[in-house]
Amino acid sequence: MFPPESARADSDALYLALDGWEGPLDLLLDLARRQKVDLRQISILALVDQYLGYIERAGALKLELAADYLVMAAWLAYLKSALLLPKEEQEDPSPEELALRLQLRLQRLGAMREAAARLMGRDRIGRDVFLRGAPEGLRTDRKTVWRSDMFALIQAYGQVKARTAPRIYHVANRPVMTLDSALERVSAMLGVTLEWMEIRDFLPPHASPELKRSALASSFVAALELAKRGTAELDQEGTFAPLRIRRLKAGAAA
Amino acid sequence: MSDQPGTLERAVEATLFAAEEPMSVEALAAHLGGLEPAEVREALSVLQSHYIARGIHLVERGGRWHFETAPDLAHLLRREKEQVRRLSRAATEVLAIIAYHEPVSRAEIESIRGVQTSAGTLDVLMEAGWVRPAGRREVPGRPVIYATTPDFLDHFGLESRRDLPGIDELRAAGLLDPVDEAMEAAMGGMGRFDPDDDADDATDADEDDGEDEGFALP
Amino acid sequence: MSDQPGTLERAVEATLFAAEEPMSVEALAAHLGGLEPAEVREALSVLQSHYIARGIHLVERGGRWHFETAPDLAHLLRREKEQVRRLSRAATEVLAIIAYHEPVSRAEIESIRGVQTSAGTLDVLMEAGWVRPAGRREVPGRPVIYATTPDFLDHFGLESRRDLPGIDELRAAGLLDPVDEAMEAAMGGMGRFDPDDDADDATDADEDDGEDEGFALP
Repeated sequence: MFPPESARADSDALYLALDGWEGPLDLLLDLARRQKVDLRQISILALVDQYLGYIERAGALKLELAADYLVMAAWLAYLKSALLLPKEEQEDPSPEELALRLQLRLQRLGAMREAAARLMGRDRIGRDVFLRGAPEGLRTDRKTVWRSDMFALIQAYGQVKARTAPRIYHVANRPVMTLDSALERVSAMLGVTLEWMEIRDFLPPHASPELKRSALASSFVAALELAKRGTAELDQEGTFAPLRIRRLKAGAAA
Repeated sequence: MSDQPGTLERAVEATLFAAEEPMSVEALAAHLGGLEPAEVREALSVLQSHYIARGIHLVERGGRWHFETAPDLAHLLRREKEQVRRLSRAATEVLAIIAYHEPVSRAEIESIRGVQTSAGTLDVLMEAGWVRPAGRREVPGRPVIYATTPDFLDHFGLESRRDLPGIDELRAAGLLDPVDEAMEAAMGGMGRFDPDDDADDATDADEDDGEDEGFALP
Repeated sequence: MSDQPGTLERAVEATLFAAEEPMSVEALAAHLGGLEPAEVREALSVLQSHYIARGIHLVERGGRWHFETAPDLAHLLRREKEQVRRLSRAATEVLAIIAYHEPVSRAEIESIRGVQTSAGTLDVLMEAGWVRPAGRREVPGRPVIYATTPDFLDHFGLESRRDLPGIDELRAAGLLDPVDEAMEAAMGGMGRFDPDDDADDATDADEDDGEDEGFALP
């Protein structure tokens, strides 16, 4: 494989470089590269032998080998024997397919390794090219521009004034019967008879509902007033029953 | 073209560009591998005249050289982004009160408005350049009093404050009609009820912050 | 000199000189007060050719523009202490795989490298700002996929991913396709797949010890 004098150096290199390999595929790629041919033309059998050779020597030097290196070694040993077997005894996938797959993987890893090297070799910022050491920097200050107009201004002022102006309240003129007129009316009607009368009978017959309500309230208060004066008496048979009223005979006790 | 830069010129150019601090002629000469200061000086002078018409200049300050933005382009470094916002309802009221009553103290503004005025409202008016502090009132506590500025007249298209419509004119225009206000209140969200208030609802909400909600019909 | 720079050219020059980050055409146009991107692009192109011979260059990286020192002056500018992060071999390879294959999942990276990727490796690349998670692959397990960033292009002086060294050749050779696909392609042409292919004998004989089972893809 290698001239004897370099074999010695190679095993040292292996010893020194074990940490450097990124797994068995990486080691295989490294070995394949030493065949100094295009990866497409590599001899898989030779590669297998080289790998197994390295692993053996590493074992002889009592180096701790990570399990995946040994797994790869076992697999390669199997691949080698399969490649050497007569074709008719081969299983599916064929060892040639396995070998091809390995070769394709090595090509891909090789391509990426090379790409990485070329990438790292580019003119890199901070190493080969430099940015401006002390840029002034760009700043964008936000500034608010306020907008308003005359109408908004005087409208606002008008509203302030309106809000705080002294207020005068007007109560709209509603149809009512005042207490005085109810008193007069009830007294007059009570004067006509001594019989009990319902308080509803005192209401003006053709009044609007609003006026009737007012008249009812006023007439009730007037009835109470007359009872208090001792000129009438009130009677109700039950809660919400019709309220009745009649004139007290003069001199009778309240 | 005669202006193909020389090697030393390019080297000085790149070095000053990348330098974190201005560099003296001696520092440049040393950095570039022990050149004669005179050579560096010459390269600097060629560079300086190359950049004289450009957007960046090569300048010497206190014996040290550096690149900087051309002075006439300094405005590009600090760009102002203008954002137009409509004055909030609360701020408009305060502004109107100041305009009609100036000079007024904050307490006076509040007593006229009938609601508390947040500090931010006056700040906004001062930021807008329409209101300025105009001394102090010589009463206990010596409160700051505020007045409008010439910018205020400008923005609102007024020759002078006398051009502001008087109370009678406001009344004639229906602007003092309490019915408006009652209706507005009925429609809810006093601060929002502004036919001109197009985009800035959010602003108003920020500014008013409940302030205007504080009053109701007594 | 006849090439008195135009106003826009000077403005773009000053802005990019002062900027702390590379700027896109759109960002420049906006910064300069809402110009048409086409105008800015034209100014950039004039500027770029102005600087081509100088000690600093105007370059586009991933759609963003900045000034940097001319690469041929690197030897003058390299500082005593290296400013560039030194990447491990693993990180370098992972970065290349992501750049050439993006977006890729971790499992895909591992299948190319034949080895597990330590968590730290991706972290280093993400911390450097060169790699970012770019969503998930919609396959069982929904693995995270990774891609490069504009900063990656910037750092390595690439205008776009198309400028990745050798990417066209790699793609043409199928070396960016997964092994399975390449297998299928190769098996499709099994007829030509002959371990005893005599074309290679001469080459192999040099290297190998006679036991030549070398086979090659046509």
